[in-house]
Amino acid sequence: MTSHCKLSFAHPPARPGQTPDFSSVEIPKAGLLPVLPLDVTAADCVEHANSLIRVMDENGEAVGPWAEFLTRFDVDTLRAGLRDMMMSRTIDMRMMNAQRQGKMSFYIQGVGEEAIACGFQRCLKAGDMNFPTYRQQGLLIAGGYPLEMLLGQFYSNAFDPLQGRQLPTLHSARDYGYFTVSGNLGTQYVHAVGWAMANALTQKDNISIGWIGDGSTASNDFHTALLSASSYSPPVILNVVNNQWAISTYTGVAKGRGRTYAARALGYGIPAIRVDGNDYLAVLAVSEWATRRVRADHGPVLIEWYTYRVGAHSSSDDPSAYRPRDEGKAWPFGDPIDRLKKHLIHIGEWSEQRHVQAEAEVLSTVVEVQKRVEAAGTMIDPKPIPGATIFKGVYAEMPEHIRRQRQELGV
Amino acid sequence: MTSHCKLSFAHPPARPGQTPDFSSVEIPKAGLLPVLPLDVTAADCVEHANSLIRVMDENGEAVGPWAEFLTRFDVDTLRAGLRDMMMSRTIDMRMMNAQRQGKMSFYIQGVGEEAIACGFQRCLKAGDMNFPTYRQQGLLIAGGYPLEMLLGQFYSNAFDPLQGRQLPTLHSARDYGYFTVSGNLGTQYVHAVGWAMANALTQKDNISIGWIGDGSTASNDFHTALLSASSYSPPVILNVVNNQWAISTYTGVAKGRGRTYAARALGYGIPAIRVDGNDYLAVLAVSEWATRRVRADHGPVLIEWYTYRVGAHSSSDDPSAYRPRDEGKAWPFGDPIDRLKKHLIHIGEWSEQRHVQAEAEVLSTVVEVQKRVEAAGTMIDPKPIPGATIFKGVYAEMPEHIRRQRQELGV
Amino acid sequence: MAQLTMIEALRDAMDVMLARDPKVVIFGEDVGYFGGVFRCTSGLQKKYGEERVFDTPINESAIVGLGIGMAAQGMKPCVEIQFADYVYPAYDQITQEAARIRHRSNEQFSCPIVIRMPTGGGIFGGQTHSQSPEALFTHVAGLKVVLPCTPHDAKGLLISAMEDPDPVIFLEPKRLYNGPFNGDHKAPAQSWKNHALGEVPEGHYSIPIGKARVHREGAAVTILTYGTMVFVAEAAVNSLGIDAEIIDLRSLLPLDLEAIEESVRKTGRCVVLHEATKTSGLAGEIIAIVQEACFYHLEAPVQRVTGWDAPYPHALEWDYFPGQERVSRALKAVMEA
Amino acid sequence: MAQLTMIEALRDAMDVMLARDPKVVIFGEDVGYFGGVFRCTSGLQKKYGEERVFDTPINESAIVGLGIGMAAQGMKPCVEIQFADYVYPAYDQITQEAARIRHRSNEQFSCPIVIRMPTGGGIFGGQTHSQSPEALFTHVAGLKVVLPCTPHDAKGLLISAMEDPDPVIFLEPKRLYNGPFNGDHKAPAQSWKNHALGEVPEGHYSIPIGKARVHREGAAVTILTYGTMVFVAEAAVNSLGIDAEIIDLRSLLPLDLEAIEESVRKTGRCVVLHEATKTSGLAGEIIAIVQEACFYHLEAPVQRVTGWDAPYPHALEWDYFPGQERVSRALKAVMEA
Ligand SMILES: Cc1ncc(C[n+]2csc(CCOP(=O)(O)OP(=O)(O)O)c2C)c(N)n1
Ligand SMILES: Cc1ncc(C[n+]2csc(CCOP(=O)(O)OP(=O)(O)O)c2C)c(N)n1
Ligand SMILES: [Mg+2]
Ligand SMILES: [Mg+2]
Repeated sequence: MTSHCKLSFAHPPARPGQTPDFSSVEIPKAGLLPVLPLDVTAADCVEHANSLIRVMDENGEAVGPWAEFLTRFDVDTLRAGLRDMMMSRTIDMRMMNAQRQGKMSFYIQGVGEEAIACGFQRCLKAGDMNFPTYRQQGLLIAGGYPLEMLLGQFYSNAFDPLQGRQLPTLHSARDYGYFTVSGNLGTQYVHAVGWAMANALTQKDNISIGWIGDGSTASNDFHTALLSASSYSPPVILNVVNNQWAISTYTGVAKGRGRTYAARALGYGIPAIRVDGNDYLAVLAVSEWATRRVRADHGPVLIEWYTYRVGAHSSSDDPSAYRPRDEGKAWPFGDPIDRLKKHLIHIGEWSEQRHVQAEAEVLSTVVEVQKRVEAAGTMIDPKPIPGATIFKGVYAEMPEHIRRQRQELGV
Repeated sequence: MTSHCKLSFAHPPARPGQTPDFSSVEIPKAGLLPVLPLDVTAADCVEHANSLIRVMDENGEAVGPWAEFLTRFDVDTLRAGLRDMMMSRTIDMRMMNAQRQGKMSFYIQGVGEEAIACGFQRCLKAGDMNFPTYRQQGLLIAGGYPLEMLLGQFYSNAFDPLQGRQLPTLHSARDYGYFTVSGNLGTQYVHAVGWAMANALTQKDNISIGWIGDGSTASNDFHTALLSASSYSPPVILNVVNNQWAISTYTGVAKGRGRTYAARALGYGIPAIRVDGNDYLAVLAVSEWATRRVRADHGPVLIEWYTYRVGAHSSSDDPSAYRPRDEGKAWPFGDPIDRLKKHLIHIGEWSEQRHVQAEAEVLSTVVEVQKRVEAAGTMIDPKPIPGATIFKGVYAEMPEHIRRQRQELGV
Repeated sequence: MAQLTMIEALRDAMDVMLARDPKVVIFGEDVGYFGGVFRCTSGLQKKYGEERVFDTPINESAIVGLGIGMAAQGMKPCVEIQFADYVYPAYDQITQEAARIRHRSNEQFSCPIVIRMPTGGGIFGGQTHSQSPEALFTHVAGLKVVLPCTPHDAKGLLISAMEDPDPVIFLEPKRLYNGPFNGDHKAPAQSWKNHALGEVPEGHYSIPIGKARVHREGAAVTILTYGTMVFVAEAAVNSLGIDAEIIDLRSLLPLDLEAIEESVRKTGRCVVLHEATKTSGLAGEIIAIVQEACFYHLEAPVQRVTGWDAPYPHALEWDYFPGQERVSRALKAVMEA
Repeated sequence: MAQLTMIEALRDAMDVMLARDPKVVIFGEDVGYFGGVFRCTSGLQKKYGEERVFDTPINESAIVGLGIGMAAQGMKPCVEIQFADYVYPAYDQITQEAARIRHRSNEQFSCPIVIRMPTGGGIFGGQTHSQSPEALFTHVAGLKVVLPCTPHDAKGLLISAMEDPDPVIFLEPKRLYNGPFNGDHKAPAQSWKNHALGEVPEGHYSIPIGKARVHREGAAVTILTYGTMVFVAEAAVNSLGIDAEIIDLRSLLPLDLEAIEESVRKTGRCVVLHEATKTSGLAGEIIAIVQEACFYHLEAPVQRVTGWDAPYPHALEWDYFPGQERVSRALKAVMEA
């Protein structure tokens, strides 16, 4: 044994200039995996943590036992879901543009991942609390958050409920079950567990939901949250959105030798499953199952949503420097909007024509709100929020030293 | 679903006043589990991560396939191992006494766990580096660390290689492969991985070994270390000493719904096994296997050593406040010294008489060193180290502001 | 009034609050069944049940992070970090989350958590049981930081902290847990049981955060300090026979600016004392405030006596601890300048 | 000499060191293939291979903790934290481990790690891309902390840091990455490419840690500052037409005590500037030093101009940033006192 050891480094299947290559991605057929009992234990979901729950097949048909969880949802809900996703994407497109025009400092889009947040939100009820990242805006859109407030936050103007305190997409909307988003990755995952513990301890009949990206599962908070959820078993759903990338870093770096992110939870004794996140029906079905489980006090569950980040990481990022330009198009699980549309057409509840019309409606809604909100100020033409707001809310009551500073600022 | 959720809290099987109860501990027969290939993957050691490797049976006989790894060790090594453990225990007894007499501020014993550190050390070679906690003193004893230095550290006198900087049992012994022990739990586990990466990157033919307690697996560093080991696959062994307690906290609190600590590693894609830590032969065999694996560049491995903390957590602790007074005696896996003694007698290489004699020898060695070291100062009768040493080594070169402080101290 | 040790006073505060407010929960390492390594929470789990007082895994960022989630959802967690030296894994959660949730959410969410931790040296704890990290928290807007030095204040301030709408770092000078300590480690240990400041009212009372306490009135020099150093200062002043005013700051963020400024304007001389490492310690901030507000009243440079810029050494504890001798030297220097 | 931006200068320093010393390794989030979100390490992986320059998972305590292990085993890791705002998960490893390994092991082990991170505001980054946490490191004995404000110093100091036997926190004022910035965000952006301080020698050179740089000589007042504020101070001084001495501290721990004391003794007036939050900021320490060493030379109270005690607000950045106006006001106050 005289030769030394060599480190291993994870690499994406393709780099710029190369052909996108998803040949190593396993694509289980839709409808194959059995439904798990609501009180499933970690030991009994090894397969579900390593494979992929899929409900919609190539023809747009809902197949297999998980489809049973769709019965709660009527076709209007599905059409609303389609509209949520279109709205989310339209806002992303318009805002990326506005950002490029210098009207806002920064923007983060969620293109390609719309099914997850939009679908999941449909299974929540009033009083449930999400602990999202910057990329779960779909929760707000599907949750009926007023677009004025959503856009106001991007433009940091009078419409902004946070009065310019936070970067665009770092929303906070307590009344819509959306915890104040932190720029520090991971931290919210533990808060979700603590909030759920509070719900249990104060006899509140609500659940909480942690959200985290694949890259951020590497954070200490991911461990902390799983550990705490494992120790106390509060009513919390822990979502991992695996979109293959963490800025420029391939998901393999965070995954290491592990097979899936879901499997990581099993070691903590937390049941975990893996879902095709581009399949709106699978999202609905599994979210329904998971919320039922957790509400019934069977303890935490982790869901890995398997998807692909089609857009740049943020408006500051240029992914063509680290991955093939058209990798998103090659994603073998398709586009969530296209797929749901196909399903609705397949079941005779939608048409190409209605789709075009819906697109136009969504666009005109967004354009109208955008105009109205932009009139209240953009970064090009700011309508300043008073400087004194800097000091508001540092504490509930302003202490003397901050009062003096406010005075020094002259406001 | 109107009833709310209830949190769960882990409880030890028995509390003070109750009868010790280990009925829920599974006790697999010795020799049952097959040997794993050196390049085993996480997926292929699920059983080994959930069961327990045992080599010595009730009669003191080495049984089963893991015994094959003992062939490297002759009977002298086993007798040396017995002596290491006796030495470790004798030092613990004497030092606990010295602490009670006020001769040192604090002491941490390892009674009951001697087989693990003492046995493991026998499989290391020069240049390997342990990253221990305060409870792995056995590594130094089995590694031939001069007793003067070991005891000097307890008494913070002229014999102390650390010149009074550190609490007793927080040793540092680079030349003996013993990294400077931190009082902050967990941190060393990551260092072990980084050190192993350095070994690989600079073509050093050595391994490193992380040590952590069951309670401290809850620390973020545990996750960080597993994650990093999983990402880069350096030559590192990650040891978890599960002695059932973290001060007053039952191991169930850190384990939560997880089944074993070993199983936690599987989620990271790191192979893991579980071993009867009170079975010196099992310790030797598995340590030999693990060091071979890692030296052969098959990547990291985690070992959960299953044992029981017989003594108080430290000289500041009184376990009778939180567990049955005689719980240690009820530990179903017995005492490591008794068991190895039994084995040696069973194979005709030891006797009760020789044992009594060895005990006397060990004691007189310790007493002699203790006298000599105590003569250089104890807390009752300190021989002061110069105050100026406070400032030595804060930096390689003393900056001006510290020079001024040293001057102010007047030394 | 009862005579209590500081430990008993702290326990009493938690007892009072657990009884008054069902939203109060207490957790941390070993605080549940066992009652904490310093026994501060002893008996509370038995009295209030496991849902109110419980043990946590050894993960300080979990302790704080869970507390933040609970606090945001309306509970009042009072958590223990076993030693201040172990708070750093929670530093991200404390400084980036607890401290900022109210502000960044424009007050949609808040974070009324209390984070208790024993601090300071004097028990031969070495570098990982002796730290005084207050300055690492006083630099963080959104936090409050308090450090009582008597049983009476400990109870009253802990109740205030638990009723505060914002996160409070509650530092407990462990060397004072059982009695006052004047820096002379060779003298017999004193107890709170026969000390005026060990008198602790029963039931609910509170001491406002943000207000200093005049430990000793005087006109010749102002000593600004807190924690164990209050008693070291007192002993030095008594042995020198100086008419010093000793101000126990006790609230380190926010500081009681009025009390500081008024006293130094009166005396014209000032010494600042703390056990923590000197460079970038809280004394720097206090001196900056003093020189800004009282420049024209100062008759001598403000002196500071602090711990050295080095880890707290186990065996050389008394060379590190800023004892009476160093305090006296500084007092003389500032009086003679 | 080449004209480089600060980013290019930093990259150049790493390039020089990677070439000179096989023990140098560089890692952090996105620093490998992509070359870092600020492109500081761009091209280095390609040039030196993946074993020398690599990506890490998003875990700052892993980045630092692995670096500590490597450094203790003789390597020279230079790691990147993507923004200073994200260093807190590594705070335990930095302050309890890196800073103390040499001391606690009585020099058996050491920890020559460099931890680079972009700091400061001015890019509309909001509260999690704008922080200036230097005081949270300058309080920790065993660390060194540097913060260059020119391409020339950036390269020379980074080389020094990478050759230093002890851990160095290397703060990079991100607003100066591409050019100097005088605080006037409405003015056209300046570039280092046509700036005297953008001249960077080729190859290896170093600038000693612990030595300040006189940015502008003067006799009327001393401005002690660092980073972006150096240029803000310069602009304010120029517009006021004051004969100020501007000292770019650049080494924040250890501070250049002689340079500070000498200048203030000469001018008798002093203003301290930084972008970080005021309370318990580094200005407090500097003022304490100044008043102690120069008390009898001071003709006016030392003024400080700093960021406010609040999170850095995204949209109100320019109300938060201590710009020329506030600096001028302080200068006038200290000159007129
Ligand atoms: C603690 C911390 N470290 C680093 C960053 C910088 N950062 C912002 S987003 C990001 C990538 C996150 O990737 P992932 O978790 O996969 O989420 P995604 O962006 O793909 O939704 C990084 C590294 C941060 N915000 N916080
Ligand atoms: C970060 C940190 N938190 C808390 C402590 C206090 N502490 C010291 S030992 C200990 C228990 C450790 O238990 P375990 O890891 O099981 O090791 P064992 O003592 O059983 O060997 C605790 C909580 C510490 N030293 N460091
Ligand atoms: Mg991602
Ligand atoms: Mg243990």
